[in-house]
Amino acid sequence: ANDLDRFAGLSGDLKIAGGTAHIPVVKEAAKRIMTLNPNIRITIAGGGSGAGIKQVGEGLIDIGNSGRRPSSKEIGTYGLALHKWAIDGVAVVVNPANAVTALTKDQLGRIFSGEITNWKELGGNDRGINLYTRDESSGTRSVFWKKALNKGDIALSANFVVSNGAMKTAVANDPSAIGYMSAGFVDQRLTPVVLDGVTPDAASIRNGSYKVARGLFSNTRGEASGLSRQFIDFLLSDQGQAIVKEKGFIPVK
Amino acid sequence: MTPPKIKIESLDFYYNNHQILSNINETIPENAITSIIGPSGAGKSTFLSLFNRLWETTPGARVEGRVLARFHHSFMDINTPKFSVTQLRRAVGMVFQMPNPLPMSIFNNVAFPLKLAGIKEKEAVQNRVTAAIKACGLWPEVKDRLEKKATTLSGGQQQRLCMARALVMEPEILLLDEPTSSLDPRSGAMIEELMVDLKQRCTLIMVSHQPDQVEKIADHIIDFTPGPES
Amino acid sequence: MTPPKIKIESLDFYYNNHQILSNINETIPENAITSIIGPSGAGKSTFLSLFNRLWETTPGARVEGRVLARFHHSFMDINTPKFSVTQLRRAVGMVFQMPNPLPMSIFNNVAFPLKLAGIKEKEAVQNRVTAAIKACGLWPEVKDRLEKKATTLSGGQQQRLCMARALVMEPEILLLDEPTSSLDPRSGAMIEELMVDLKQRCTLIMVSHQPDQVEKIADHIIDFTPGPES
Amino acid sequence: MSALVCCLLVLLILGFMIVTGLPLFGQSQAMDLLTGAWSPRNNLYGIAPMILGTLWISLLSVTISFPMSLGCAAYISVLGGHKKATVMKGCVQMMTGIPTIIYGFVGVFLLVPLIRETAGRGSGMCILSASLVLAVLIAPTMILFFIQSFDRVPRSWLDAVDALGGSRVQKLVYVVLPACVKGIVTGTVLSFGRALGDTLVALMIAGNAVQTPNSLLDSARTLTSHIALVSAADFESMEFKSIFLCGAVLYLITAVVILGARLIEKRGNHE
Amino acid sequence: MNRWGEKAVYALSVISCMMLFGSVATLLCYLLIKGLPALNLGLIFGSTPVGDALLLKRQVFDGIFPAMAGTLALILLAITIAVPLGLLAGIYMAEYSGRFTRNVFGFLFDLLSGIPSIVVGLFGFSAILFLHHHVSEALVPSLLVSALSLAFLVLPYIVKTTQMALETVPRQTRVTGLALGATKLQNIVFCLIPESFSTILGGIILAVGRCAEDTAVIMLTGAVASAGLPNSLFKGFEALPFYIYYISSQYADQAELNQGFGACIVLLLICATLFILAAIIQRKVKHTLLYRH
Ligand SMILES: Nc1ncnc2c1ncn2[C@@H]1O[C@H](COP(=O)(O)OP(=O)(O)OP(=O)(O)O)[C@@H](O)[C@H]1O
Ligand SMILES: Nc1ncnc2c1ncn2[C@@H]1O[C@H](COP(=O)(O)OP(=O)(O)OP(=O)(O)O)[C@@H](O)[C@H]1O
Ligand SMILES: [Mg+2]
Ligand SMILES: [Mg+2]
Repeated sequence: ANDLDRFAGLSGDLKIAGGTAHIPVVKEAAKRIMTLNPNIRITIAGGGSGAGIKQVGEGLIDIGNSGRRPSSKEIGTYGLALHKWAIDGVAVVVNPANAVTALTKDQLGRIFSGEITNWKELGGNDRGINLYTRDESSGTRSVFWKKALNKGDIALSANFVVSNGAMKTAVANDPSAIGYMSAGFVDQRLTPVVLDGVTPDAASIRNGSYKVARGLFSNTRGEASGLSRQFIDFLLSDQGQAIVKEKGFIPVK
Repeated sequence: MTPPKIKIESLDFYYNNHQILSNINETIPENAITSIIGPSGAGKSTFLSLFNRLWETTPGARVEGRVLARFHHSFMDINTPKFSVTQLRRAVGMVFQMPNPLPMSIFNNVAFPLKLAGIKEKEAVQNRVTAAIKACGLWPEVKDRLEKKATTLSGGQQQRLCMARALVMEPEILLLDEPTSSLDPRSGAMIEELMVDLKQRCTLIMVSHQPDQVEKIADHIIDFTPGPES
Repeated sequence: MTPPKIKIESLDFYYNNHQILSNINETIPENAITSIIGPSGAGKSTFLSLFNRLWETTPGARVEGRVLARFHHSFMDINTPKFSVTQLRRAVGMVFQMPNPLPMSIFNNVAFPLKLAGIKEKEAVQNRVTAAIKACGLWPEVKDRLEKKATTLSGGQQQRLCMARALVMEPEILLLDEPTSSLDPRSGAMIEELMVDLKQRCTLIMVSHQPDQVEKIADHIIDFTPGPES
Repeated sequence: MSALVCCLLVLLILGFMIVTGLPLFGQSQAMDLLTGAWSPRNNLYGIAPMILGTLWISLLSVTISFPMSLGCAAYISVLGGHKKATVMKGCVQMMTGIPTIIYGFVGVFLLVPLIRETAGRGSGMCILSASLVLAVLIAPTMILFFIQSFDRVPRSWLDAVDALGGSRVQKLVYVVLPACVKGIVTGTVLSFGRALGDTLVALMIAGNAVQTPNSLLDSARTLTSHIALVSAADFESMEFKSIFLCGAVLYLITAVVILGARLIEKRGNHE
Repeated sequence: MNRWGEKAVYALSVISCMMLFGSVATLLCYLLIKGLPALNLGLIFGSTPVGDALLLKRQVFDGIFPAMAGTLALILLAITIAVPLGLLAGIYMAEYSGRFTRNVFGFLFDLLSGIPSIVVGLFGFSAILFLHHHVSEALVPSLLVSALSLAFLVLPYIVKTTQMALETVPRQTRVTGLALGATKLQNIVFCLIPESFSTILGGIILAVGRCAEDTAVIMLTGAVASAGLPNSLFKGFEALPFYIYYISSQYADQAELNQGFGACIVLLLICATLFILAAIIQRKVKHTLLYRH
């Protein structure tokens, strides 16, 4: 049977917001659902993981996406129910022109703390290192910070970009750049860095050998019901998981 | 001499603290042309603006004393608050030194005061506008282009248009501030004739710089040339 | 009659596609006052602007035909590109209908043309300015307040100031557009006298509306009143 | 009536900013916030780097834009011919309609790499790039304002210069500019306000680093982009509340700028 | 000033013109080169058949049609709120206010016009959050909130241009109507407003342009990445500038990025259309205002 059948006869509004990495998948799913059933309206907004959790907790939206597991405090205060429907690596990326394509976690930490400031020190060309990072409410950042930097400092001189796309633009255009982003967004204009000998690809992320990874969550206040329930179930269905894969993320099933 | 239409009693005029007119006492005769003469800056235009209270639009202007006008039977002070300034201005027409047609068609310019007064019947408007234009001798020149912009008229034509506009409400008093100074002699003469004509229906008060004009048409003269004492 | 200073040959003037002047042929005598008369809108001001090419500042203005002026020995067409418009305007002074002093001191106003021409020697400037102001009979009235703003002068004084400004470059030709129409008779008479004085040094061309003025001072009259045929 | 409503709203916004920003003042001294560093992890919510970044970027952009705008305005209303001027004025008017987002978008792809390569260091996302784009962004407004004040120079003055044989440049230098000093200053000050308030250009181009900038090639964060960046944070968090302080500071700078402009205008009127 | 000085001044001004026009031309060219290939019906309507989309039979998902509609709805709404208020306030300021009120309100309006749009957005957002908590759960960031915030953003522009336009009507014209016996209101309606109409309209156009392009305000008050055609005042909506912003920050591949450039061109076209429309309205309306019997 078609996984979309579950929406037959349903109608109403569904408001989704939060993590930016989720959007391509959620958008595609929404498109399929609304094409089949015009009585359902799904609005999708970004805003970042923090905003997603907060907004769903406050009841402003129905589903709040987050690119990190909500903290236990957040789960407690809002009574959140979590639904993880994809795994996403956070890849460290550099410009394809960069000779340095493999780093150790230690090197990475020293780069981001501003200790190493030239690619020369890492065996690359004689170029200064330009750091790119994300803003504090970003789920990608918090995962990267915890798992790749071991909660180390990020230098003050780091440039802030607002999203995965902006990160891609910045790093793809800047030969001395280093940044990090959702592995699902990496394309041929960027080089993913081999970290501690592990390449961030579907296989290594799925089997857990690439450590800097996270789940993509959809959170609801209280157990999901109605449209939200059906939507999350759809994401977890075969068709939903196929979308996940198509958009470059790792399905959970 | 015709009976008085307006009486001015011990009138002072100030712009802020600057006194322009002091202790003026004058009488303006009805159905006659009163001409105001005097050097530039003597306060002639200001004096004229007393009769339709146009001075009120200038910030800082202030008047003391009384301006009595007889509109129906008895004299009334036109500066008392209960005297409606709108009514006053509809009964007192004014033609400025520089012709000032409004940016609309010739017809609408003349019809404008009627619109303001709320007169709407098409036919009445049509008739009164035509009559006013004819009275100013403008009819042959504009009858084919009533819909054209008034600003396309020549200076002399514009001046007569403004006159027609002032006349369309059939005012009892008509104020003219150097009405012919920007005109060529022929148009000027036309306006002079018109003024003499209007005497029968109106009281005219005119500021003029041209001594020959004053001599020719004025029935009464108010001279603002400062005496040797001031 | 004095010899000709300017000759105008088969001249047409257009604003965009609207013809203002057509086929004008006139001669302006030297050291004389030529008066231009005619009804409003006939093109008098436009005609005047031909002599210093001021019409060029109006978008859409266009001239056909020739304006020949004799500055040194032979007549030259002042509209040819090789005739510098700056030089021309320094040799042809102009006084407008409304006095237009610049927003600077009385002295600087008169010295302004010298500044434009790049004349810098203090003494020369001082002398020429004083001479020009004296020539206009303004010296006694302003000698104590040369540093005051020119706009503080009365209308008649301003007009004479503009005249002094036009004279400071010792122009060979002086254009005047209704120079007395915005003035009271006394100031007007003063300007008229000045013009008659200037004849000895200048060729004057004046637009005037006042028949008595024309009669009194003009040596030559160009009439723009349209004939019955037009 | 409606004027009243509007004014109440202004006061409301200001009041709102202050009320929501208050808890910050409780935690640490106000001075610390205004002069301190930003590091939410260490409970430091100082916005000094952002204030500096804002001032750098907006001042620099006005400095770049001012001569350019003055030149253009002079060309359009005095020096150039009438036909060209009409066309150019139309173009400038159209330019005010180019959405900010487009400047930002193109700036990222076009100007940022250029600056990086020319400078040979840094990421190209820096004060200089943002200021250059902002300078182009505010120029049309400034030009239109200048033209407006140039056009208010009485016709009779211009005629006087023309008739006395002054060239266009002389007309500009001796008459138009002196008469328009006031308008020029006011226009510049108001455009400064526009540069101050712009969010997207700085957000997309300036790099947003939270550091005290000390060269034009350094990345910097403005108050406005700080608001945009942090507004995604938890509503109850201190970070989020600190952006109200940013709002208040912006408000304050704007108010000072406008007061300045008005004072200049008043002065001019008295003369 | 000598000849060289003059030449230098002239050259400088020509250079500044070339710099400005050059940079804007570069910007537009770049945009065209990047965006033109993406500019086709697919960009606007996605995979939905054009007819169906226009007749609202089917929703458009990967096109910018909903964003265009959202932007138009937003502009319309914001302008309907701001224009009457702004005109009235402007008329009040110019014609009825006393000196004191004029000074104080004038300053406040100046201040208002100087508030950065992101601050206005922040205020709108906080206000709606407050209302959501304390008034009704149904109140969330939405089209109406965005429109109100935008209206608030452009209001001072309209007030100021209206006020300025009325105040700069020459005294001559101002007095003409009065001398003919117009009441104050009649004078404003029949003489002053028609006379200053083009300036006022200019202010409104600027305001419309501002509404069309502003991103910072709507980003915080209700614009979302995907919502379909706007169908309710109380829901989120799509808007072109936000779409562009979103694309620039979330694009997955080059094709999507090019769509962003295409959307830029569409937005530019919309703005240009508004300008041209305004020019036409200016002529037409002025004509009917003044020359109709
Ligand atoms: N709005 C004003 N504020 C202050 N002073 C004014 C104002 N209008 C006119 N004045 C002054 O009042 C005096 C009289 O002005 P008015 O216009 O009545 O003179 P006038 O006799 O009509 O002169 P003219 O023949 O030049 O028209 C003048 O000295 C003038 O400077
Ligand atoms: N800039 C312009 N564009 C188009 N037409 C113009 C322009 N200036 C003047 N005209 C027209 O040219 C004609 C001649 O104008 P001009 O100013 O030379 O008349 P004039 O004889 O000086 O009149 P007046 O006595 O009123 O000063 C008029 O019909 C006028 O409408
Ligand atoms: Mg007067
Ligand atoms: Mg003339």
